[in-house]
Amino acid sequence: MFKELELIVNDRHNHAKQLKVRTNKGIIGYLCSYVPEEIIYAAGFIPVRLFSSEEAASLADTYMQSYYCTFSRCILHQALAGDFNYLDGLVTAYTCVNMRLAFDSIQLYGKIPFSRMIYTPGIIDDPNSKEFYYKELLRFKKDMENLSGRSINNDDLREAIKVYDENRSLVNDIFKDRRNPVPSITGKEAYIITLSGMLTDKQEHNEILKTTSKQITNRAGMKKGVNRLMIVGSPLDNLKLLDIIEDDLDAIVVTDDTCTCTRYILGKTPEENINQDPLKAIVERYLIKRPPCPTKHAQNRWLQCSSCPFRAVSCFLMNPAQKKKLPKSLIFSNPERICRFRHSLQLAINHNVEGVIVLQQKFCDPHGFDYHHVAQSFIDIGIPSIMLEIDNIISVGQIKTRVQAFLEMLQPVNYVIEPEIKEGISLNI
Amino acid sequence: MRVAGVDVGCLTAKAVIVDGNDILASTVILVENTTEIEADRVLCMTLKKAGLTRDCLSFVVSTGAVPATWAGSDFYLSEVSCAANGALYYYPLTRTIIDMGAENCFCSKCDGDGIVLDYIANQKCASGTGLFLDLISGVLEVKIEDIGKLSLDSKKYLKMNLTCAVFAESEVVSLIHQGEKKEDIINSLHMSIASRVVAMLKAIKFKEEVIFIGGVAKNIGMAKALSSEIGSQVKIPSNPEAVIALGAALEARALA
Amino acid sequence: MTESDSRGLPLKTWPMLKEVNNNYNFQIAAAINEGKPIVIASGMCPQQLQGAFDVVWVTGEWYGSICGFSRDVGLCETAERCGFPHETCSYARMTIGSMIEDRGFLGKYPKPVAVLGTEGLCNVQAKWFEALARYHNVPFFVLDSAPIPSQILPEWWGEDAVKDSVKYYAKQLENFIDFLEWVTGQKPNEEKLIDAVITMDRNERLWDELMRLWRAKPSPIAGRSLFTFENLIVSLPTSHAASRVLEAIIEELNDRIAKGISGIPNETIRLLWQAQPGWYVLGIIRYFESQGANFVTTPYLELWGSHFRYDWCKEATPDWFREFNKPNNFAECFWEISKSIIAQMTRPRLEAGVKAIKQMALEAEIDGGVWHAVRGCKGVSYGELAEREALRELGIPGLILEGSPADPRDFSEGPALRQIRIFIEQVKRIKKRRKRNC
Amino acid sequence: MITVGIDIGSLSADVVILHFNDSNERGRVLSYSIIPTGFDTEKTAKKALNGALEKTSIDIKDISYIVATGYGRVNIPFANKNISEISCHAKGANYTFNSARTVLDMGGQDCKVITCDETGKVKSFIMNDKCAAGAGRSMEVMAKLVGVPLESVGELSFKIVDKPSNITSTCVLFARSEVMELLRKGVHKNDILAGACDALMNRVLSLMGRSQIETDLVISGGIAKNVGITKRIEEKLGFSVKIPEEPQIIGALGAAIFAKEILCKGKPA
Repeated sequence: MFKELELIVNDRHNHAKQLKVRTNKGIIGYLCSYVPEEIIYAAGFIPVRLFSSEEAASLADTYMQSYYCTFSRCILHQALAGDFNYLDGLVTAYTCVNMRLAFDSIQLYGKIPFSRMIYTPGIIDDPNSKEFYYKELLRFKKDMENLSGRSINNDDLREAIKVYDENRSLVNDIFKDRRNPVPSITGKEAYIITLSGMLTDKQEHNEILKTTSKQITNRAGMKKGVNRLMIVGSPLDNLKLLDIIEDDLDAIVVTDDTCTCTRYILGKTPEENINQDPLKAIVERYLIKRPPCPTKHAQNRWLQCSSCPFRAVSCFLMNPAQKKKLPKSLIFSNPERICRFRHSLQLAINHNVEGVIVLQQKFCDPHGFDYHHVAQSFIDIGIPSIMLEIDNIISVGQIKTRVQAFLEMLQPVNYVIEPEIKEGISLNI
Repeated sequence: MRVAGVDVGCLTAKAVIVDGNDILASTVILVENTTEIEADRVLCMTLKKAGLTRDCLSFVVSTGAVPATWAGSDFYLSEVSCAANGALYYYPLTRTIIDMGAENCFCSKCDGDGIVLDYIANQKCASGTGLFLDLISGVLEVKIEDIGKLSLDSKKYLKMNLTCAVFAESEVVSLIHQGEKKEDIINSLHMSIASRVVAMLKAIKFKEEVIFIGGVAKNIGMAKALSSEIGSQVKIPSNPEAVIALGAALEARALA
Repeated sequence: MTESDSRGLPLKTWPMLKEVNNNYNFQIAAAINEGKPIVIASGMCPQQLQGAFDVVWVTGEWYGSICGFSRDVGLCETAERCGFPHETCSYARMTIGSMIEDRGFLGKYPKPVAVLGTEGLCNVQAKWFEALARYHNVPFFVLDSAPIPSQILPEWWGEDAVKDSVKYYAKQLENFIDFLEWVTGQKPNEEKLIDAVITMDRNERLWDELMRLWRAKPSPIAGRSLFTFENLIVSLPTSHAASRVLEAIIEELNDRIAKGISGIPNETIRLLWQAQPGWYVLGIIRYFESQGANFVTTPYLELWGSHFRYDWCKEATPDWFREFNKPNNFAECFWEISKSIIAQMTRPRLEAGVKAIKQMALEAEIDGGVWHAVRGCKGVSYGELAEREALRELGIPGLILEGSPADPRDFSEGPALRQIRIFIEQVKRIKKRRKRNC
Repeated sequence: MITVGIDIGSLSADVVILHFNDSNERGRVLSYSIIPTGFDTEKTAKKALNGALEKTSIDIKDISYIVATGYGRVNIPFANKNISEISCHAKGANYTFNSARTVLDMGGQDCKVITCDETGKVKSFIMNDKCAAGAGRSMEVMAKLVGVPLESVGELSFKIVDKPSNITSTCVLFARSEVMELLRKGVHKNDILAGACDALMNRVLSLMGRSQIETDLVISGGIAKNVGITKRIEEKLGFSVKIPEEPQIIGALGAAIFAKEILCKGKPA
């Protein structure tokens, strides 16, 4: 029943070209899940996300050193090879330096008619950055208006937001089922759902999802009594990995915290704002309501930590010296998904995860520096984890051995929700 | 007026003696001793071949791994420039050169006067070199001289990640265990090496004609892969190993 | 670091410089022993702010690089052992390793009361410091220096785009002061801050002048010597001592130029260097000099001045953005700081880099460029390859040297020297031919 | 009952035949065989199996369960189950030395450090990334290069003539040409081997550091036969390590024991 969607993922370029002809709409490529697609959609374009492909990023060698991540290098490679020639524009949100260089290079050498980088604030909870982001989005909206030659009024935005929120809730409904002892969709199917969503017109995607979800409800559960895994870390756009985990080996991926799947569809646009100022609503959604990525920081997260149910090691519990009250100016709103560690721990527990696979895209700094804490905090609540170093080309033999061994060492977990507070991190993982 | 060029690599040493425009003699020997000694040895052998003695030579240019301290040479010129000279001798229209030696692989762009306009070489990574193919042929239990011919019967192209030779080796091993055919594996190796090389070529914005030299140039499979990746036939001079030594000799002719 | 320059003519300024540099290291060590509160900050944290509080300000990059010069691989390995991948910035791994083993060139590792990261240039400058803060479980503050969003130059960016970025940053600085006040329990000192801002601007202009003199033909100073002056503008930009040294060296160079004294005996080749040096670079540069090649300019050093920071975006920004006004209070200080930081942060863009490098190549009349591809430091080595391409189009050959600022395992001299040898030969032959043709 | 473990590594294929009467019996190794891995995995496995059977009176049909492991584990159709070499090495080492808590397996392609509990169940493991530098392959290359049999590398590496030569390159290929240059310079082969052993040992230890080393430490895999490495590791760690008399079959042995456990599952002990 996922054939249609899988085809979109595997044949993304042709699909986009056909889409362009069929809908007679422009196609805008984007590089990062922080790009507010709603605005692009409201301008009458179809945003499609650009992914890496399983080829050596040889053309990228001209502009990107070998120590930039293959995910970004491969996107540049495809752009230079002309695979993205159907794009009417390229948009990215500033998140990591790898993507930034890929974008800059495409902007200068990629021959794509329009390109724009939106600066997404690195701090997500400060009202000041919301204000800045709001203004930045206003400018972006104007650029999109100039590009499409038609003005975007609030109702256009509301319409777009409606489509996207519907998509989010549809996918979420399907994903809810993954908490069951015997989920009725596999991890691969989950990824197919979200990836295809990023690669096609959201409205059409919604229609497909409606029929699919019906079929899923009266479908027998997948893979009884196998290990329940979670994937966290660098973006995953290569389904081969899931084939290894779920077909070659006996396990099922029941949830994840990656920007190509769950993180992308979590976080609905706050209703109240939509009615008054939809753009404000978009700001709220992208800064606060969605789970953050490692390049985004919560300025006063130490407040968070003191109220965190799993006081995982070395989160910023105020140490005795700083017990004195924070100045007002430093106390911002206190939204619940502001801490990504807390968020993924919660996901793991909700889905009865037995083991975690931490994906480390080679040369990905943001995730690289987080790995230690991610692994540590999962250990603290009693879930073992393994780090897989991945590349745009999955080397089957290597990965299979590691994952299989990991599965063989898994034991039934009993979660530790309130681990005792330790000072500093322990060294060995 | 007779001059000579001497080139010592990490596996073989080569020497060429030219007189005006004709090559009197050229030799290629396997390196067994220190670079200096080998340089002397290969030069003597070549002299013998040509029926000459050392004092018949009015100028000697050394290149490659030959140290500047080698008493035998009057001048040192890097292999990149020598390659340009040598290639131009065979093909006056040479504009781009691919050299695949035992350990080094470089692409260079030159003009009609043999001046290197641009070049790019493998710094850390040994993949796409002779040693690398040696290693793989060992894993595949195929003689190195046969892999070229063998790869020609392959129709299949398997995706491979060639970030480093050793990585590739384990890649090949797992391919073997997946039951892939030897010829397909070799062919895929050639193709992926070729695509890496072509990336280097693109990086220096290469022009026609492309000349393929160095020990690996004797591997027809590699040549075929390169031609198909580039989209035009690469030219391979007779005795491609000695081209750099020849280039040195020609430099000597110019300087003498 | 060599005492004397070529022709046995010592730089008169050397003793001054060494004294200032040594004092700096000494002061930090001393302050740590006194038990002053230590703040570890990313190199992109506005240096001026340390003036406002009585704290020991340890710059992560500075700390990492000194660990790097001591070639202590063990520190890197410790960090990797704890799950910080080898691919990440070696400064960061050095610092984290030193933190975990609680040893370093200062003896012990300076345990901070707060850690300050910056977002906007490269993510490492936030994530790395976040890791430090987690380890010590101390408050962590991120300064998000929003670069002015990417639009192709010379198109006018629009005044509000620029203003928003500056305002955004200035507002953060207010929070930042509150934060430090909260952490240290000290009241911020307005006079000192104002003085720091003014001195830094002054030093930056002096630095510009130094860079200009360096480019003279023949260059009055050897490139390698100039890297030793880097610490003045990187670590001591707000100190009056630094200004004195800079004034002295400027005077000396003017004098040398007048006398026609060149930095290296026979300057036949003029080169451009990009990115920070590693511990091994000194040796490499010596080799270049032995071949009559001198480095006469580098974007990396120029970036610390104010001229280079603003020059490339003249058409795109309003004048007030590029002009410095003496501040009289906190608010004005924050505004001035924000302007310079935003400019510095917006600068590392491909287009800007390419534009600037072409301009420099022509102004400094260079024969070739050497790019130090600093493994793991994506911020500094940003867009190097494109820059080389740009010079190629001008017929100027370029060499990419793979290396690492601090991790000895990431540099192998053999292949590097081979590359350099060929490169120099290439440059020489091209020059020779040019002569022949004209 | 008879169970068999087959370990198809990148360099060698090992088979162990295990006999036991019931689950609570420890079982004993009837025979084993070690042959170089060929191009065809299945053929190699059959060849190795027959090799082991020949040494016994057992016929292939007497075998009640076969577990395969190693790189080639998935390509052996006649095996009943495949288990990763990591689990198998832990099992095998724990069977040979009950006190084993950490296993250092140095195979041809890769090098693993495995920590396990008293039952031989894996607690954590680390594998070198796609680089054979820290593994047997490099040693083999070096031995071939200086022209000494692999077995004698160990002892020679201690008969240092001048001083251990410093081999910097991690990449096997570059290290190889580095050694070539040394040979040409006339450096004594013992010194080179000493250098190679030091380099390998350092690489292995930096890998080990990543996981806690609990004693006893067992070294398995081909390299364990190389005293040049094992002695050096002992020196560095400051305690003695345990080495099985036939370190190469540990993986296959572990597989055979897994086979036994699977058979006995459910049956009363």
